[in-house]
Amino acid sequence: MIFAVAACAILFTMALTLSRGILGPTTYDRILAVNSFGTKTVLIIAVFGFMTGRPDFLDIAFVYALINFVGTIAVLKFFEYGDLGGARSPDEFES
Amino acid sequence: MQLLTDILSWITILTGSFFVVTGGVGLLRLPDFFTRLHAVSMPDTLGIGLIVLGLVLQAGFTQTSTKLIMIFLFMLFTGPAATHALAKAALHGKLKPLASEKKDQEESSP
Amino acid sequence: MLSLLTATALAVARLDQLFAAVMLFGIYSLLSAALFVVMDAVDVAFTEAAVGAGIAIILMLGALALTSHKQHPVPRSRHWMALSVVVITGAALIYGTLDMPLYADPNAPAHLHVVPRYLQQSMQEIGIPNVVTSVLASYRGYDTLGETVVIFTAAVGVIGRLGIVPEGKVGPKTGGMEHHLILRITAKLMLPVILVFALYVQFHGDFGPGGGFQAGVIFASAFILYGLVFGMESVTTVAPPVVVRSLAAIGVLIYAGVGVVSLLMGSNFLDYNLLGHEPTHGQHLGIFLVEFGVGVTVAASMISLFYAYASYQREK
Amino acid sequence: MRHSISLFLFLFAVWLLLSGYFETLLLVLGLVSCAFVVWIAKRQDVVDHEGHPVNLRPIRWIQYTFWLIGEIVKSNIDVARRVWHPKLPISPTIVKVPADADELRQVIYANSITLTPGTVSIDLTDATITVHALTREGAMALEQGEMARRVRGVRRPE
Repeated sequence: MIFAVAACAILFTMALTLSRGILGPTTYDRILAVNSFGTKTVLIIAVFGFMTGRPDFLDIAFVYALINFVGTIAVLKFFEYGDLGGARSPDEFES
Repeated sequence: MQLLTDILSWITILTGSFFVVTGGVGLLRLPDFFTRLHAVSMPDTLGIGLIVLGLVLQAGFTQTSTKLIMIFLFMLFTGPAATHALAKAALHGKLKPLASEKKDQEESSP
Repeated sequence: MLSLLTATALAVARLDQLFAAVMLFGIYSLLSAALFVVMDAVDVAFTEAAVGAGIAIILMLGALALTSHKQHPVPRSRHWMALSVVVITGAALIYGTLDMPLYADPNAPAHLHVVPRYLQQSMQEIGIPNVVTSVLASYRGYDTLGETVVIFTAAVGVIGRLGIVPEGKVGPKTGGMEHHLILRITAKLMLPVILVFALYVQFHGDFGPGGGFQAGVIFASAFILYGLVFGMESVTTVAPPVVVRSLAAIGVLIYAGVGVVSLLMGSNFLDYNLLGHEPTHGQHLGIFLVEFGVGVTVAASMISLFYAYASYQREK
Repeated sequence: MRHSISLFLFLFAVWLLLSGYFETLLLVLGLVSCAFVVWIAKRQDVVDHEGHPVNLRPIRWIQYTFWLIGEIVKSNIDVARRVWHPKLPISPTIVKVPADADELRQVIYANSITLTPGTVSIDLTDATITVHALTREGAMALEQGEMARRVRGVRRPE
C-alpha cells in the first residue's frame, strides 16, 4: 500500500522531469533531466522490488545508479570536447 | 513494535515522496538552468534518503537493507559529482546564469 | 508508464536536433527497463539497464561525433514512402500477433511444453536457482553462443570500418579530464567498487539476475569511465587495444571450447552433463565457463568499440 | 602498499555485503576477484591517498556527517517552501568562497555544498569554489565559513 503511494509519487515526478527533458530549452537542461530521471528510475525499481516482494531488483537499481553516472559524464565530455576521446574546441557545438 | 516501525516507515516514505515531487515541480517552475540544479538536489538527498530509510525499516536488518544503503551511498557520492560537472560544463559553455555576481558584499552585509 | 513511453518516442521522432534526440532516447531506455521490471522480466531489465541506457548512449554519441549534428531535411515525398513502409510492417506484425496466443494465456504452446519443463526440472537437471541463467546457458546454449558471436562480429565490423588504433599512437589530442578535481577523485573512489560489482554480477548469475552479458557491460563501463576521466592515453596503457581485441576472441573460444570438450567427451555439443562427476555438477561447471566466456567477450568487445569510436579522427 | 591492503579489505567487505552467500566456491571467487580488481586499480594508478583515503578521523567524520544531515534537512525544507510558494521567492546569487589547500578537502567541501539544496558548487579552481546559491541568505550563510571549518577537521594532514 505505502509502496504504491510512493510509486505513484515517483511516476508523477518522472512525468514532470520528462516534460522538462522535452521542453529543453538548453541542452544542459536536457542532460539534467535525464540525470534526475535516472535517479528516479533507480528509486522506482527499488520500490517496485518491495511491492512485488522480490528484493533481487536492487542489483538492477545499482546498475542504474552506476550507468547513470557514467552516462552523464560521457555526455558531458562529448558535449564539452566534441567527441569521446580527444579534446577539440567546444565552439563547434553551440546549439 | 511492528506497528511502530510501520508507522515510522509510512511517515518517512510519505515525506520522501513529497520531496521527490517537490523536486519535479521545482524542475519545471524555476526560471533558469542554474536554479533548476537546486531543485534536483532535493530529491537526490532527502527524497531518496527518506524513501530508502522507509524501505530499510520495512526490510529490517537484512542483506536487502545493506544493499539499499550501499546504493544510497553510491548515489550520494556520484550525484554531486555529476551535478557539479554539469554545472561547470554549462558555465564554461557560456550559459549565463540568471544571478547577480555578488560584488556588493560590503553594502549588503550589515 | 506506457503513455510516458509513447510520449518519449513521439518526442524523439519529432526532434531534428540529434543530440537532444539521443538524450531523450536515454529516457526511453530507462523507462522501458522500468517497464520490464514491472512485468517481472528481471534479467531483461538488467540487460536493458546496462546495454540500452548506458552503452548504447555512449556508442550513439560516438557515432554522432563522427557525423553531423543536425538531421538533414528530407523531401516530403520520402516521408510518405517511409510512412507507408512503417504502416505495412506494423500491419504485418499485428497480423502476425493475431495468430499468437493471448498474453498470459495458460493454453499457449510455450506454457504447455517448454515452460513447465524449464521451471520444474531445471532445478534437478541443472541445479541452479535462477531459471533464466540455466535456460540461457544450457537449454539454449546454441542461441547464446550465436549471440556472443554476433557481438564479437559487431565489434570486428566497427573496428574494420573505423580502422584499428595504431599501437602507441592514439591521436594527437586525447586529453582527459584530470584537471577536473571532483570528477577525478570520485572516479578514483568508484572505479574499484564498480569492478568488484561487475565480477559479483558475473559470478552470481546462478543465484540472482545477472550473468555474463550484464557483467561484461558493467566491467566495460568501468573502463569507459576511466577512459573518459583520465584520457585515452592512460586507458590504452592499462588495457592495450591488442590485448583487448584478443580477449574478445578468447571469450568466444572459451565458449566454443566448452562445447568442443563436451563433444570430445562423448556427448552433444554444449551438453555439459559429462563435464563433472555427476550431471548437475557438470552443468554447473559448464555454465560457469560459458558465462565466463560471454563476460570476457562482451567486456572486451565493448571496450574495443569505445576505443574505436573515441580515437577515430574525423577527416578534415 | 598500505593503500592496497586497505583497498583489498574494503572491496572484500563490499563483496560479502553484495553476495550474502558464504559458500567456499563463492568466497574463493570473491577473494580472486578482489585481488584482480586491486591489480587493475594499481595499473590504473587510482590507489593513492585520493582514491582510497585511509587517514580520515573517524569521530570527526561521524560528527561532520550528522551535522551535514541536519543542514541538508533544514535547507531542504527551506527550498521546498520556496518552490511551492506561489511567488517563487528566490534571489539567485553567485559567491566565491575560499577552500583549503588540500585537494581532497576541497572535494569534500564542494560536494557538501552541492548536497545541500539551495547551494551548488559550479566551479572549483585554485582552491576557490564558485557557488551558485538559490537565495542571497543561503550565500551569506555559506560565507560565514561554518562548513569550511568543520571540513578542515575531518582529515589528518599528510
